[in-house]
Amino acid sequence: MTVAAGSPRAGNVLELRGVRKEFGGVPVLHGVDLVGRPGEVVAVVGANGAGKSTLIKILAGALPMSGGEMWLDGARVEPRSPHDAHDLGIRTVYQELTLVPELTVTENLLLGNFPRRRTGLIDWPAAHAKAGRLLAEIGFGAVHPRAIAGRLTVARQQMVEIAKALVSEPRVLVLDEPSAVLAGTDLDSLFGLIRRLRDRGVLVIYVSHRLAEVLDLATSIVVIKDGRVVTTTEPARTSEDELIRLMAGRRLERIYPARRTGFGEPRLRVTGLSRPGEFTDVSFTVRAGEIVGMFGLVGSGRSELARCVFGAEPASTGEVRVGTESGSDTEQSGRTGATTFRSPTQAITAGLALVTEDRKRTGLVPELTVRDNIGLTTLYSTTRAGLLDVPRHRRAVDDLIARLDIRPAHCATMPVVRLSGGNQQKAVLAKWLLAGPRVLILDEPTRGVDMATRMSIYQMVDDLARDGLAVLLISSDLTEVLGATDRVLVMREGRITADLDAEHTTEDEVLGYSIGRAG
Amino acid sequence: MTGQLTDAGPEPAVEPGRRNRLTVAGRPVTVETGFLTLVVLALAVAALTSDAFLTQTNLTNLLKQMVTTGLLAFGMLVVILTGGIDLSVGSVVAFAGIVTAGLVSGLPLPLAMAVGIASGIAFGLVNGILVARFELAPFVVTLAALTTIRGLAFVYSEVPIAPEHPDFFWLGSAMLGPIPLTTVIMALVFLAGGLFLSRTPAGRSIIAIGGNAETVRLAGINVRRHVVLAYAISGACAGLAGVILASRVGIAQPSVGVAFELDAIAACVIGGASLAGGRGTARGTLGGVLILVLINNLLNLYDVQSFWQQVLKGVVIVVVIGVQRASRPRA
Amino acid sequence: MTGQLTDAGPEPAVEPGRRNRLTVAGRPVTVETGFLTLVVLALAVAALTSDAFLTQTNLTNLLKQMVTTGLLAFGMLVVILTGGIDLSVGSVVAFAGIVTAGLVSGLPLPLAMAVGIASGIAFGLVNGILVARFELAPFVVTLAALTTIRGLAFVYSEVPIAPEHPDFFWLGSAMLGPIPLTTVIMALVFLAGGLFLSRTPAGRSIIAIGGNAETVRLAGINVRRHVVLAYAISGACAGLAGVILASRVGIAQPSVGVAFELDAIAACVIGGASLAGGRGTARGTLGGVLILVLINNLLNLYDVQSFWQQVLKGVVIVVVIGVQRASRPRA
Amino acid sequence: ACSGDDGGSGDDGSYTVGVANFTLGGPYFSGMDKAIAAQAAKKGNVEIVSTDANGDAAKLAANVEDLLSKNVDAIIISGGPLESAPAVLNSIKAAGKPVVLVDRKFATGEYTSWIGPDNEAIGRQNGEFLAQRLASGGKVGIIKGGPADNSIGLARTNGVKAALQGKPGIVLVEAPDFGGWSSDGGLTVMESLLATNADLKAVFCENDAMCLGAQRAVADAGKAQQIVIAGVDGQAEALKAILDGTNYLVTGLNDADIIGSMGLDRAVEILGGASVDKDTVVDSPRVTKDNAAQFLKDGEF
Ligand SMILES: Nc1ncnc2c1ncn2[C@@H]1O[C@H](COP(=O)(O)OP(=O)(O)OP(=O)(O)O)[C@@H](O)[C@H]1O
Ligand SMILES: Nc1ncnc2c1ncn2[C@@H]1O[C@H](COP(=O)(O)OP(=O)(O)OP(=O)(O)O)[C@@H](O)[C@H]1O
Ligand SMILES: O[C@@H]1[C@H](O)[C@H](O)CO[C@H]1O
Ligand SMILES: [Mg+2]
Ligand SMILES: [Mg+2]
Repeated sequence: MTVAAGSPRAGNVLELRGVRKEFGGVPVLHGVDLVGRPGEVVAVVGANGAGKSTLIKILAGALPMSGGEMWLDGARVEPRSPHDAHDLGIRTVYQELTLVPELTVTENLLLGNFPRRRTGLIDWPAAHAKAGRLLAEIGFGAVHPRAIAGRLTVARQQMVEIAKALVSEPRVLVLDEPSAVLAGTDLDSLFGLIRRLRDRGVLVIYVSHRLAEVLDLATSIVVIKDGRVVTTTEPARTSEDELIRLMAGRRLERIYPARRTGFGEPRLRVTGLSRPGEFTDVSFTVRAGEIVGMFGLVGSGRSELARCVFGAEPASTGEVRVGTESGSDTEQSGRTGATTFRSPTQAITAGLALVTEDRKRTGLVPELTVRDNIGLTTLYSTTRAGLLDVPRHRRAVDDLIARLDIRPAHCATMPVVRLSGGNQQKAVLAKWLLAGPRVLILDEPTRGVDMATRMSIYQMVDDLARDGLAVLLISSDLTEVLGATDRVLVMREGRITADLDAEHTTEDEVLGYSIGRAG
Repeated sequence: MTGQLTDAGPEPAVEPGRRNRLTVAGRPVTVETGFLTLVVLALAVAALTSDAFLTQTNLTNLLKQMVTTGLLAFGMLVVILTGGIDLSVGSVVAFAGIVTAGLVSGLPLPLAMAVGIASGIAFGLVNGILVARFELAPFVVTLAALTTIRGLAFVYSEVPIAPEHPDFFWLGSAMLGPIPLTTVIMALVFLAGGLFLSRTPAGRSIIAIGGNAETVRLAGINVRRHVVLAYAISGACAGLAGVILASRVGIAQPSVGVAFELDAIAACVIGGASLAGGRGTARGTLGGVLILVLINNLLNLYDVQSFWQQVLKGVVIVVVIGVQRASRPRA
Repeated sequence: MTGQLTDAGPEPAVEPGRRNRLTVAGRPVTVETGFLTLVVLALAVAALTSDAFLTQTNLTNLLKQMVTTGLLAFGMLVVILTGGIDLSVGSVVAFAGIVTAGLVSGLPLPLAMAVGIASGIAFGLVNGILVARFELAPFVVTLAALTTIRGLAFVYSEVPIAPEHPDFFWLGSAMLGPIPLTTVIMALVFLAGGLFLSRTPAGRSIIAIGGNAETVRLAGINVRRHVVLAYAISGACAGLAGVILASRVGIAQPSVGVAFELDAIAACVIGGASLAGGRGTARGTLGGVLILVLINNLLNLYDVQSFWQQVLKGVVIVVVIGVQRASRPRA
Repeated sequence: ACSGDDGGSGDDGSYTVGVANFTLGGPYFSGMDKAIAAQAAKKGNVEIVSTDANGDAAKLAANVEDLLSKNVDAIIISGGPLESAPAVLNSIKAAGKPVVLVDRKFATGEYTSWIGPDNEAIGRQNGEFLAQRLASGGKVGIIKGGPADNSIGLARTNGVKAALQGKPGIVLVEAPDFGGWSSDGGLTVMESLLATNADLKAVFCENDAMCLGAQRAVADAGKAQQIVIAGVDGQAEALKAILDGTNYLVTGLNDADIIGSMGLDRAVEILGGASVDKDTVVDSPRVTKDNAAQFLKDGEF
């Protein structure tokens, strides 16, 4: 254990010294130092698996540290439980959502803090009012306090998570990738909120892979690589490029691969697809070799559309075709009168793949190993004499693990939940690549993925496109949509409002179509 | 996923784009209305097809026959809400009953009854601690408890005990007008219990734990204590049910209560509770109890032969939860 | 969401050091080794403290006594892996047995047995369809099935049927050297079943479904069909168990098999399966069966008085799952 | 030589007798188990190993196997409410041990000796009593123990029916549901029966435990004056109720004490090499207020 000499510097709310953490003997943090004063926003950046979330869980009292010290307001502390950390004024928004899905927003916010009547019973009207006020105050008024948390979109759930941390004003607010699932105005609300808290003297610890916002918000930036602090710097003294280089430990040339030209035949054709309450009369085509982006605000219906195209949910009218031969892969769906895939199985057989946006709920089987998760799509196609051809299966999967650089390197037999968030995302991607699709739909595929990995994902998608794959990339990240795609579809309130050439449009134009401003 | 249906509870907002599967006259059939319709329908059919149904004797029977299942079901609900299950309730019924009957000769009646109920609480605490503190699977812990407690009931007395004490019968047979006292007690348990679940922090925490225990822990709430509390409540209800049953029959038998847990669990689920935890209400559970008792009552009134009763009972239960399921919005 | 504190569901993202709680000589005790040690220890203690234990008669008895629970437990495991449960197995045992015994006089013995097993499969299919297609809670569906199928067994024959056919006894009493034929059959079921779970796409899919059904559905696997398959397998095992039991006792009774499901479930959990689905092995389950049978056998050999046997049985089960739990890495 | 009191003379003068109870979950059965043990204690040279199958036929088979592997000299099976277990009897036979059945005579399979009541006779005796009592006719309810597969209950009910059927004005109604041989079961079944048959004049239950529950239901319905009760077994509480002059009028003695102790004696006689009767029917005197006291004093259960 590192024994720090002397008391911490005056003025620091929080000081970490030589914090270490190991999991079953494997070190993940090797002595991290971090200092924060009131009114600061300390950004923590690093590649996937660098140890950011681990550090944050230690701060939150959710994980014990293996060594090192933590000082708060000049006193040595060691929160042993989230409860302790609460009492110390440390509030945390975790990377993974932690709401109680069956309960209302109000209850999720006020659990343990309900306003009560004199009888000791909970005063529900007061509770809803309090929750509503809180949400409005922090700029998340769009979230209804009486809504059932589990039925909200991921973005709205994230807002509730943030609001939960602010029920009583913290001294230290810790945010682990809060922006990963937000976009547009919601993102602005979040940034506004962080600035207000900062101005009120709260110390904000902020983890994000979106370096532009980090440079914009932070007062200081701590770069972590492989569990060590490589630099502590300030926005004014660094740049996005430098940060990426520091995180990755190598130079990274350009983020997006060069555009391809000369697309092939239409591979995915969606015509007049509707699903009441979600999207209306959606038509578009993706050609072989083409990467089509789809941008829209939260709740614009993109994910529902993707699920519907994929046969995970029925459409009421419309048609979905994969391949040039019309309808040969599709089947009339008697129930809805739409010519779409009736199940994901059908869609996959036709050559579709869908990387869903919520990896925890629809992307992974948490307790299964990484290998078993990735192998799910090919279980039935890798057999010999009716039995799973284990060596062949293993080889194919392990090859992908290596190609996508899923970390740690020996993760194949680890339960997938033990991977860092970004690596889990890569595992989901690997699963679909293994299926060998002809059309790949990616719903927010780089959410929570570090820049170096993003670049490798872009590169991989580009390679696949060059081999003739058709790609639909749904994203709330404007830069990504413009940089990584050939064409951009904009979706607003369940309708496609624009079809733009990615090379010749601007962020403003896309945003305009998405909020109904531009003509 | 429906939240709680309790009136005083935080009502979920109606969300666009989530259609209920059943609609009547354009209005969505909610779980509540779907379920209520079912109960009313069953009662109406019963009243129309059986002369005996609406007689006072029969209605009083219905009220009496709800008591044991009702008490057990409420306690079970609380445990189920945490995501657990309590298979030991039938054995606790036997133990509490026989201990009370055994003590009545030496102790004042209320004290003897208190000991019976306390024994239920004690068993509940042990179950709860094994589940919460030692993190053992509730199903197996309470299955083991079922065996052990049944054994203990027999160890206490192999033979039935019929206390001479005339007051011993009183609790089980007293009437408040046309309403049996025991039914009133059960109703009070449901009232207080409903309030507990919908309006107290402890109740809300129990529900939240069933939804996501880790979240509740991260919110700084002592999850273990609440889980132990839930099993203790179930134990208390089972103890009370045992004391009441012994008093009602006038004889306490160590063998009583076999498979009682199954009806209690069925009542909860019929009433809309989810065995995964986090969803269920006192009101719904009471409805579930009513439906179960009605099924038995009607099959008897129609003079359906015992085996066919069993065959039909199962079929009716499936139909009921089917209707229940269909009126819940799709996840 | 499972609000379990115990072994339910996906482990929380927040993971405090994954230390194994038990270590021996510095090496962590894994579930497998911890469990194996337990079984070996139990056998050693048994051998040392009871003269009767290591006699061939007794060992043969042990092998025989494993069969019913063993067969039911394997089927139960498959269902539990999907995240479901099958409470109806005891009733299926009764039904399959009585139908087989009833048909033996008219049909060739193997055909009669096939019909018995087929009836189990049919019930399993119904259970599976209700669970998978109509999305009803497995607990209640199979609880209703328990009631209905029991009723049907009585409807088929109110009275026990003891076939004259001498071959009827054969299956239940034939020996292959010192090993009962029925034990060999059970062992084959576990062997084939273990292979099915670990080496076939269907088996792996079933395990994955218990971990996260939606993910599996989106991966293009027909979840419903696999769930139905799981219940059908359980039905088949129960049917087979029923036929074997009838042959072993020499008579088929409609009342046989009450509460058999509980031992089967206990065996799975003792063997390391999670009732939330997604975790469990054929090998572990077989170990669980062995432990349960050993408990009964030893309590008998030690001449423990019946009610105390029950008391102890529950306690031992809790201790066993406690050891089991302790040797599993912390969530 | 047939007197069991001085004990059989085995090789070393002492025996171990295994008792296989199908269930101990009823006063009758645990009474039987105790009676066997008490008689063994009285003899001094007989050791008892008792097992309980908890109502599970497979476990009964297992228990018998365990007893055989402990090398007991003889086995007594108290098999109620099991109907039959031929393979179990076969395995005992294969081990060369004698088996004595008490109370329940198995329908199939070979046994050495059986001691039990004549259930049909008990039923008839009750029926005759009720026929006398209801000279002017009336409705008689019947509560059965169930489940259906049980010859004992059937015999008792058939006995009652045989005695009452055709008697002028007598109407028999069978409760559709079973009372499970227990007091709480008897109570619920009686409640339902009363809802459809308010005019009952008498009720017969296949055992006393159910009658005791039925008696409460009758009392709660305020019909204690209207309805009389007839049971079977001679359970202590029933004897008391009869003695106290309540509406519980009659039962047929089916004494587990007697049967149990005779069962043990029989096993010892067989071990001693005596030739014994295969079947022994134990008398089942009718118990009414007049003679109840006499049976109550030694009533163990
Ligand atoms: N419970 C655990 N057991 C074993 N290893 C773990 C556990 N939790 C995390 N790790 C490992 O610790 C390392 C750091 O993970 P952490 O989640 O802190 O990364 P991160 O920086 O937050 O990454 P990301 O940007 O992907 O969220 C990873 O290699 C991860 O696999
Ligand atoms: N907070 C909410 N409350 C109720 N319904 C909502 C909410 N948010 C979205 N919806 C409904 O869900 C539909 C589809 O949302 P979906 O998640 O598909 O949109 P999205 O464009 O993919 O958004 P995201 O960017 O969050 O992925 C919306 O059209 C809307 O009807
Ligand atoms: O003879 C006995 C008793 O009458 C008992 O009450 C029920 O089971 C029978 O076997
Ligand atoms: Mg992270
Ligand atoms: Mg989306």
